[in-house]
Amino acid sequence: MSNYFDALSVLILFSSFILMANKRIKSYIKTFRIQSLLIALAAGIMGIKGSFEEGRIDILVVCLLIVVLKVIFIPNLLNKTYANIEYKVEKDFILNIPILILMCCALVVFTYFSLSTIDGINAGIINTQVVNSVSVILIGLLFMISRKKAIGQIVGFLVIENGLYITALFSTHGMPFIVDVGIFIDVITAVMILGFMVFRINEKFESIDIDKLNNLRG
Amino acid sequence: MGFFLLAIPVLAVLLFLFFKKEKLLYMISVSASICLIIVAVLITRQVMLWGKVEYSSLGGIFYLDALSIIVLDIVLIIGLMASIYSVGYMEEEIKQGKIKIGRLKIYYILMYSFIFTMILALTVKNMGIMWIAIEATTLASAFLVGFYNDRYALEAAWKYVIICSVGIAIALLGIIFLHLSSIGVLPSSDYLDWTALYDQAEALNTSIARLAFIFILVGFGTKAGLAPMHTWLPDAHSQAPSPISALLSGVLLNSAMYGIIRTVAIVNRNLGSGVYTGRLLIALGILSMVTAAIFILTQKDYKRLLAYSSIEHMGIIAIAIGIFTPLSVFGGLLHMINHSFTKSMLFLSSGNILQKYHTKRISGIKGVLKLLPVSGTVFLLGLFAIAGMPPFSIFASELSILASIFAIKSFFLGLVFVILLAVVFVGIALNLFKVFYGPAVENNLSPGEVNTPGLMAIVTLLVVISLTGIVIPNELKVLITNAQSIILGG
Amino acid sequence: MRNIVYIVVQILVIMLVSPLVNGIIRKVKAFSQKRKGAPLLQMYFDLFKLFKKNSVVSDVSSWAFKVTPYIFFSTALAAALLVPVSTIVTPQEIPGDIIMLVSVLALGRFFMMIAALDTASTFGGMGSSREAMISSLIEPSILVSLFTVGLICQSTSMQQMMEAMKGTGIPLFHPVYIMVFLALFTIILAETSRIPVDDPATHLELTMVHEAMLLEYSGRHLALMELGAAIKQLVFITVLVNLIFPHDQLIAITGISAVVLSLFLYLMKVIFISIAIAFAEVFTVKFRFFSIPNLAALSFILSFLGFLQYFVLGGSNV
Amino acid sequence: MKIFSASALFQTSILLYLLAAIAALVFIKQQKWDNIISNIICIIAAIFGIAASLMKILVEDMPINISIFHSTIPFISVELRIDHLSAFFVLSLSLLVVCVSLYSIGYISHYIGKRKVGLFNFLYSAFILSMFLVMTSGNAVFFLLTWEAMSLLSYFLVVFESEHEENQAAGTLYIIMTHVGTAFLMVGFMMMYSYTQSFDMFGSSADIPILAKNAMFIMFLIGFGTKAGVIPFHIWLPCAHPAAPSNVSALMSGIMIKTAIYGMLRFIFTYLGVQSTWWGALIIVLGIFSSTLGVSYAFVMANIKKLLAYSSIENIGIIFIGLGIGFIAQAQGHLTVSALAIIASLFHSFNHTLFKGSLFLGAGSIQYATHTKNMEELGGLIKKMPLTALFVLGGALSAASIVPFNGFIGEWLTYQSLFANIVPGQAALNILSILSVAVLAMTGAMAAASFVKLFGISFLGLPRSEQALQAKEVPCVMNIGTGILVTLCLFIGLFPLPILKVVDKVVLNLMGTSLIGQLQGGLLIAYYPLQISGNVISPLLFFVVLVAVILFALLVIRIIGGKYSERKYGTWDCGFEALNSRMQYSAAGFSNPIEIVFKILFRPSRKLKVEGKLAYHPESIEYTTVWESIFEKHLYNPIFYVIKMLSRRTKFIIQTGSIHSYLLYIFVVVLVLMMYNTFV
Repeated sequence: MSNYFDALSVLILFSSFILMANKRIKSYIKTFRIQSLLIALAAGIMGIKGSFEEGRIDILVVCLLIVVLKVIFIPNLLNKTYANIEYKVEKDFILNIPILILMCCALVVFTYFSLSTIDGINAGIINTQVVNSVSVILIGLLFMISRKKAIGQIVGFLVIENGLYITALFSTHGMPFIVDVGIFIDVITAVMILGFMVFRINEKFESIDIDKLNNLRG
Repeated sequence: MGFFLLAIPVLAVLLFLFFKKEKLLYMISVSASICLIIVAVLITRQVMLWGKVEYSSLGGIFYLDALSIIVLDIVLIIGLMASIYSVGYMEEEIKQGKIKIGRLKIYYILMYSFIFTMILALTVKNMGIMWIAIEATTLASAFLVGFYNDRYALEAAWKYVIICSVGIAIALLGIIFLHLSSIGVLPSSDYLDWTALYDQAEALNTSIARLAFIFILVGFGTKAGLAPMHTWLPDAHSQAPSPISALLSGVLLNSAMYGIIRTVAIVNRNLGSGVYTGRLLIALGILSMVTAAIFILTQKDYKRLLAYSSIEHMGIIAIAIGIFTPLSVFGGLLHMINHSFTKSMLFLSSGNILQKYHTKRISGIKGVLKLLPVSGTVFLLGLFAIAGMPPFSIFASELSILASIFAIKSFFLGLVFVILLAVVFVGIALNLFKVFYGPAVENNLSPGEVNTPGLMAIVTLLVVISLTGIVIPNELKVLITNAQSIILGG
Repeated sequence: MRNIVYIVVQILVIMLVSPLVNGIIRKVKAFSQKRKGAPLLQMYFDLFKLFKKNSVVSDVSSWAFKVTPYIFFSTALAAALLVPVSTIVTPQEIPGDIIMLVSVLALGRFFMMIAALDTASTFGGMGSSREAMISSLIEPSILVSLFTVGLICQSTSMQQMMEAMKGTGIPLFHPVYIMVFLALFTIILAETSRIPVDDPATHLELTMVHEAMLLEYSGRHLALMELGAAIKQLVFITVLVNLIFPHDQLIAITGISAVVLSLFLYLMKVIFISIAIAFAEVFTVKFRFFSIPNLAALSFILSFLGFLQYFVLGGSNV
Repeated sequence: MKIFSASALFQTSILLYLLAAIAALVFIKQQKWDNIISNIICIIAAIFGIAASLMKILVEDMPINISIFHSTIPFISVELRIDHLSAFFVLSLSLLVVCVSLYSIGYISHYIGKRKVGLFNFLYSAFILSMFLVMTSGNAVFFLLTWEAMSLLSYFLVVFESEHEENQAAGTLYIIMTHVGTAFLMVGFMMMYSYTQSFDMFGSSADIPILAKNAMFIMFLIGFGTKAGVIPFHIWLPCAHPAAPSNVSALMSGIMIKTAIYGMLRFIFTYLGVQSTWWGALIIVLGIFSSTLGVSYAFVMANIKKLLAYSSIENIGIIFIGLGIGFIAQAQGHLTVSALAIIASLFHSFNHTLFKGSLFLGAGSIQYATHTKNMEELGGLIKKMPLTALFVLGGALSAASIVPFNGFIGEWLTYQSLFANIVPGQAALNILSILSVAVLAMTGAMAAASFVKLFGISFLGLPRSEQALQAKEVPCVMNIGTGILVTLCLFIGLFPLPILKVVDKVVLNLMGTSLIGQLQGGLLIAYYPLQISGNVISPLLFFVVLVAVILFALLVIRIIGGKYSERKYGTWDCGFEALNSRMQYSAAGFSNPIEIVFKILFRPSRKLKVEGKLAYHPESIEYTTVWESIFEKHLYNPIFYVIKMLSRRTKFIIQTGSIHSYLLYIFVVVLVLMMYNTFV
C-alpha cells in the first residue's frame, strides 16, 4: 500500500516542479488542477482504506471536497478572474526558470536533511512521503516569491495548502474531521477574498502586477 | 455562560445585517460590547473559582483557563473601547463624507466577525480549531484593513492577507507535526487537544515536537508581528481605521502570541528545559526590537511609528517567554496586558489627530495640544508610557522582564535590551514630540475635540494604565500567577 | 598684644613702602633713559594732592562706582595683613592663607571691573574685559606656585610658609624654588600692570588695561585706587622676597632692635626686587595684547615644572 | 509614633507637597488664588522639611524607615529610608523651595490669564515632591521610579513655554539625554539585582565580584553624570535650564542636578564602596573638564540664563573634583582626607544650591521686568531695580567664590582636600591634583569675570533697549525670596561653622570619619575661625577688617581732604556729541579676548554685515559671532548622523514595499530555523 502513496507523493512533488516551470498563468492554473487531482486520488485511496479498516468515512468526504473545490471550483474561479481582467503578456517570474528548478531540487534535499533529525524516520512513523510533501510546501512558498502577478501568488498559496494537506494526510492519516473542514472553509474564503482583491487591484493599479504595490515602504 | 461569549457577536452581526439606521447600529455595537464584558466578568469569576472552565458542547472543544481568560479579557475590554470610540469616529467620518451608511454597516459586521473569531481562538482547546480561528481573524480583518478602499489601503490589505496566510499556513504545518508527535500517545478523541498534549507532554516524540515548535513559531510569529515576519504589520496598522488599528495591535497580536505561548509550554515540558525554545524566542525578540528601533528612529508617519512600537513590544514579550522563569513569564503576561491597553489608547487618540489634521505625516502636524487638548495630552502621556516611563504600567512589566533577564545573569542580553529601549525612546521623542507644541498649522483648523465618546474611552484607558503602573488588583495578580503556573507547569 | 603690634607694623610698613616701590621703579627707568625723573617720593605728593581734590563723578554711574575705591583699597590692605613683612613680628595666627589671599584680591578686582563698566564708557569696558582675561590666565600659576611652596612647607598659611622657608638655606639654588621664583616674578609683572603686560605710564587706548579702568576716577577716589594698586604690588613683592629670600634666620639678636633690623633687611629686599622689576621693564617692550597668554603659559609652565621637580620627579630633600 | 519625631515631620512634609499639587488642580479656575494657595502650602511643606531634616541630622541617629505601600507588582513599592545623607539633601531642597515658592507667588502672577497657572503649579509641586522622594527613597526601584518621574515632570516644566521652537527642542534634548542616562542607571541597578537578588541599596554589596563592580561604577557614573550635566554629557543642560521658567530653572540648577551627586554618594560611595583609585581619578578628570569648559562657555554667553547654566556645569565640576579626591583617598585608606573632601563637595553643593538659586531667581526678575534674557538688550537696571541688583551682585560674588561669601568656603575646603591629597611619591595622582588646583584657580577667576560680565553688562551703564529703559522693580515678594537666599549666602560665608558641623555629622554618619575634632566649639562655634589641619581662615575676621579699613580710610581722607564734594559730569565720550548706549562695551565685546585666546574651544565664526554706501560711514554695522559647540559638532552630531543614516538606509532595505522580499524573509527564516534544528 505504502508504495502507491510513495509514488503519489513523488508525483505530487513532480507536479509542483512543473508548476514552477510554467511560464504562463493559464498553464500553472492547469498544473494546479492536476496536482489537486493527484491529491484527491491520494485522499481517495486513503479514505477507502480507512473506511474498510476503521469504518471512517471522513477522509472520503474530504476527498470529495477536494475534488469539488480544488479541482473544479477554484481553478475555474481563477480562470474567470484571469479572463475578466485586461492582461498584457508580460514576464511573470523574477529569476529564470532553470535556476528556480535547481533551487527546488536543493529544497528537496534540504528538507530531507532537515527532517532526518526525526527519530525513526523511514521506520514507519515518517518517511519519504512526508519529506516530499513538506518540500511541496516550501516549493509553494518559493513559487509565491518568484511570481509577480497576483494570480501567481494565489496559486502559490494554494500549493502551500495542498502541501499542508498531503503532509497531514501522509503523516497522520488526516486531521480530525472538523479541523479539515474548517481548513477548507478558511482556504476557500481566503481565495475568494484574494480573488476579489485582484479585481480591485486591477482597478486601482491598472495591472495585477504585484510589484506595483510598493507604495508603503520604510 | 460560554455560549453567550460566542453568541453575542453572532447575534450582533445578524442585527447589523437587518438594521440600517446609524444610531441603531451604534447602539447595538456598544450594547453588544457591554454584554460581552458582563459575560466576561462572570466567566472570569468562574475561572478564578475553579481554575478552569470546560464545556461539553461540540465535542468538548471549549475550554477556558487563567491564560486564555487573560487574553480574552483583553480582547473584550479593548473591543468595548474600540466600539465606544467607533461611535464618535464613524459619526465624524460620515460627517466628513468619507463613508456612507452602507459602509458603516459593513464596518460593524466585519468588526464583530473579527471579534468573534478572536473569541473563538481563545476559547477552544483544540489547536486545529484555534488555528482555523486565527486564520479567520485575518480574513475577517482583511477588508477592515482595506476599509478606505484607496490604493494604499488595498495594498496594505493584500500584503496583510498574503503574508499572514502564508505564515499561518506554516503554523499549520507545525500543528500537523505536533499532532504527529502525539500519535500513539493520545487517544484519537484527544487529538490536537492542547490540554491533553500538555498533560502527556513528556511522552511526545521529542524530535518532531522540536520541528513542530519551529514551524509554529514562524507561523504564529508572523501573525504576532515578530521580525522578520513583521512586514505586514506597519502597513496594515497604518492603513486601517484607527479603532481597527487599536484592535489589531492590542488584541490580534496577543491572540497569536497566545498560540506561541501554548506551544512553548508543551514543547518545553517535552524537552524538559526552556533552552531550545528560549534561544529562538529571544533571538526573534531581539531581532524585533532591533528592527523596531531602526524604523522608529527616522519614522515619518505616526501610525507606522506606533505599529513598529508594537513590533518592539511583541519582541519584548517573546523574550520574556523565552527566558521562561516565573518572574519573566509573569512580566511577559503583564506586559501583554499593559501593551494592549497603552497601544490601543495611542491608536485611538491618534485617530482623533488624524481626523483633525487629515494627514498621517508627522511633519504636517503642529500644535496638537492646542487643537486637541485632551487627545493631545493623552497621546503625549501615552508616548511616554509606551516608551517605558514610570508611573505608567509598561515600566512595571518591563522592569520585571529586565530583572528576570539579569537574574539569569545574561548581562549582554540585558544591556542590549536596555539600549534598544532607550533607542526607541529617542526615536519617539525626536520624531513625535514636536507635533504637540507650537501654533496650530496655518490651514485654519479650529480647536476642539470632535469625538466625545472616544475621549471617554481614551481617558479611561489612560487612568487604567497610570494606576496599573503602581498597583494591579489582587485578582489580576492571582490570574497571572495561575497562568504562569499553567505555562511553567507544576 | 602681639596681634595689635603686628597689625600696626604691617599697615605702617605696607602703606609707607608701597608708594616708594613705584618711585624706585620710575627713578630707575628715568635713569635708564638718561633723565633725572621725578623725585622718589612723588607718589606720596600725588596722593596727598588727590585726597584734597574734588571728585568728578559720571552722571551715568551708580553707587557701585563710588563704593569701589574703598573696597579696592581695603581689600588690598586686608590682603597685606595676610602676608607678614617680617617673621619676627607675627601674630598668634593669621586668619587667612594663600587661598584667602587670592580670593581677597579677587574681591577688589571684581569691584574694580564692575566700576569700570558702571560709567558706560568704552574704555572702562575695554579695560575690564582685558583685565578679566589676564587675571583668568595668570591665576592658575599664582596658586600652583604658592601651592608648591606650601606643600613643601606643609601649610597653606603664608606665615607658616615663611617660617619654614627660613630653614632651607639659600632657596634660589634649589630646582623647585628657582622655578617658583621665576614664575612669581612673571606673575608680579602681570598682576601689577607692568610692561610687558601693561604699561602703567600709558594712556593710549590701545594699550591700556589697568589705567583704562581708572579713567573716570578723580580726586580721593583716584587716590584710593592708586594707593590700593601700589599696596597690591607690594603684597606680591613681599610674597616673593619673603619666600624665596628669607632673611630672619640671619638675625641672631632679639627685641626691638631685631625688629628694626628685620624690617630694614626687608626694605632692602623690596628695593632690590623693585630695581629688578624696573630692569625688566626697561629691557622688554610691551607685548601685543594677544601675546599675553604666552607669558601666562610661561609662568604656569614654570610653576608646574617646579611642582614636578619635587612631587613627581622625586627631587632632592628640601 | 511620636508627633514630634523627624519621621512624622518628613511624612507631613510629603503630604503637604501632595496637597499642594492637588490644590493646584482643584483651584484651577481661580488662577490667582490657585497660585497663592499652592505656593504657600509648598512653603509650609518646605519648612516642615527643614525642621525634619535638621532634627534628623542633629538629634536622631538611626535611619528612618517608612514603608508606605508594597504593590502587587513585583519590585514596586513605596518605601522611604532617610539617613543623614538623605536628610542633608532634603535640607538643601527645602531651603531652596521656601525661597523659590515665595518668589513664585510673584513671578507666576504674570502668567495669570495667559497660561495655565493651575497646571504649572501642579507640575511645580509634583516636581518638588519627586525630588524629595528621590532623595529619600528606600530601594533602587522606587529610586528609579521617582527619578523618572522627576525627569518627566521637569520635562513638562521645561516645555511649559512651548511656543518657542528652541524650548521644544531643549525639552526634547533634555528628555532624551536624561532617559538615556537613566538607561545606564537601570543596567547598574539590574546588575545589583542579579548578584544580590534584591534592589536594596542599603544592603551589602559583598556578593558582587569586583569586575561587575567596576562595570556598575561606569554605569552609575554615566547615568548620574548625565543628570549632573557633567561634560561630555552636559549638552542638555545649557538648553533646558534657560528654557524653563526661572523659578523652575532655579530648582533644576539648584537642586535637581544635585540628586545626581546624592546618587553617586549613595550608590557608588556607600553601596559599592570605592574599589580602586582609578574611580576617583576618572571622576576628577570629568570634574576638571566640566569646570574649565563649563566656565569658558559661561563666559562667552550673552544669554543670562545660559551663562548661569554653564556656570552650573562648572560648579558641578568643582563638586566632582571634591568627590574624586574623596574617592581616591578612600581607596588609599586616608580616611580623614576622604572625609574632608566629601565634606568639601557636600558643602559646595549646598552652597551652589543657594547661590545658583538666587542667581536664577535674579535672572527671572530681570526677565519679569524686561521680558528678555539677552544681556545685549539690558543695561542700567541698577537704578531701576536696586534691590534685584544688590541680590544679583551678592549671588554673583558668591558664585565667583569670593570672600566673604559661601562659595569661597566650599572652594577653600576643596583646595584644602587637594592640598592634603598631594604627597610625594604618587606621580600620576599628584599631577592630577595639581592640575585640579590650577583648574580651580582659573575657574575661580573666569567665574568672577563671567559674573562681572553678567552684572556689569545687565545692571550697569546705559540701557541698551527700550525694555531696559522701561523696567520697573519686581514685586516685593519676589525680592524677599531672592533676598533670603543671598542673605544665607553671606551668612554662611561669614559663619561657616554651624552648617559645616551639620555636613560633618552627615559625613560621620556616612563613613565613620569626622573632622569634628577640628570643628569644636559649643554654641559659639559660629564665631570660631575655620581650621583644617593647621590652616586657618576666618572670613568673619576678614569682614571686620574690611569694614574697619573702610572706616579708617574714610576717617583719614576726611582729615586730610576735608569734606567730600563731588561734581556730576558726563562720562568722557572721546569728544563725540554725546554718550549713548551703543558706545558702551557690549557683552560680546567683553568676552572677545577670552574667546580669541580659547579659539580652539569655541571655534568662533564671525560675520560682519555692513550696510550703507560710504565705506567709512556705514549706516549700520552688524557683528555676530557664532560659536561651535565642539561636543555637539564632534561627538553627538556624528553619532546621531551615523545612526540616522543607518536607520534611513536600512529602513528601505528591509521594508522595501515588495511583497516578494517579505515572503522571502519568511522563507529564509523557515530554512534557517530548520537548519538550526538540524545542527543543534
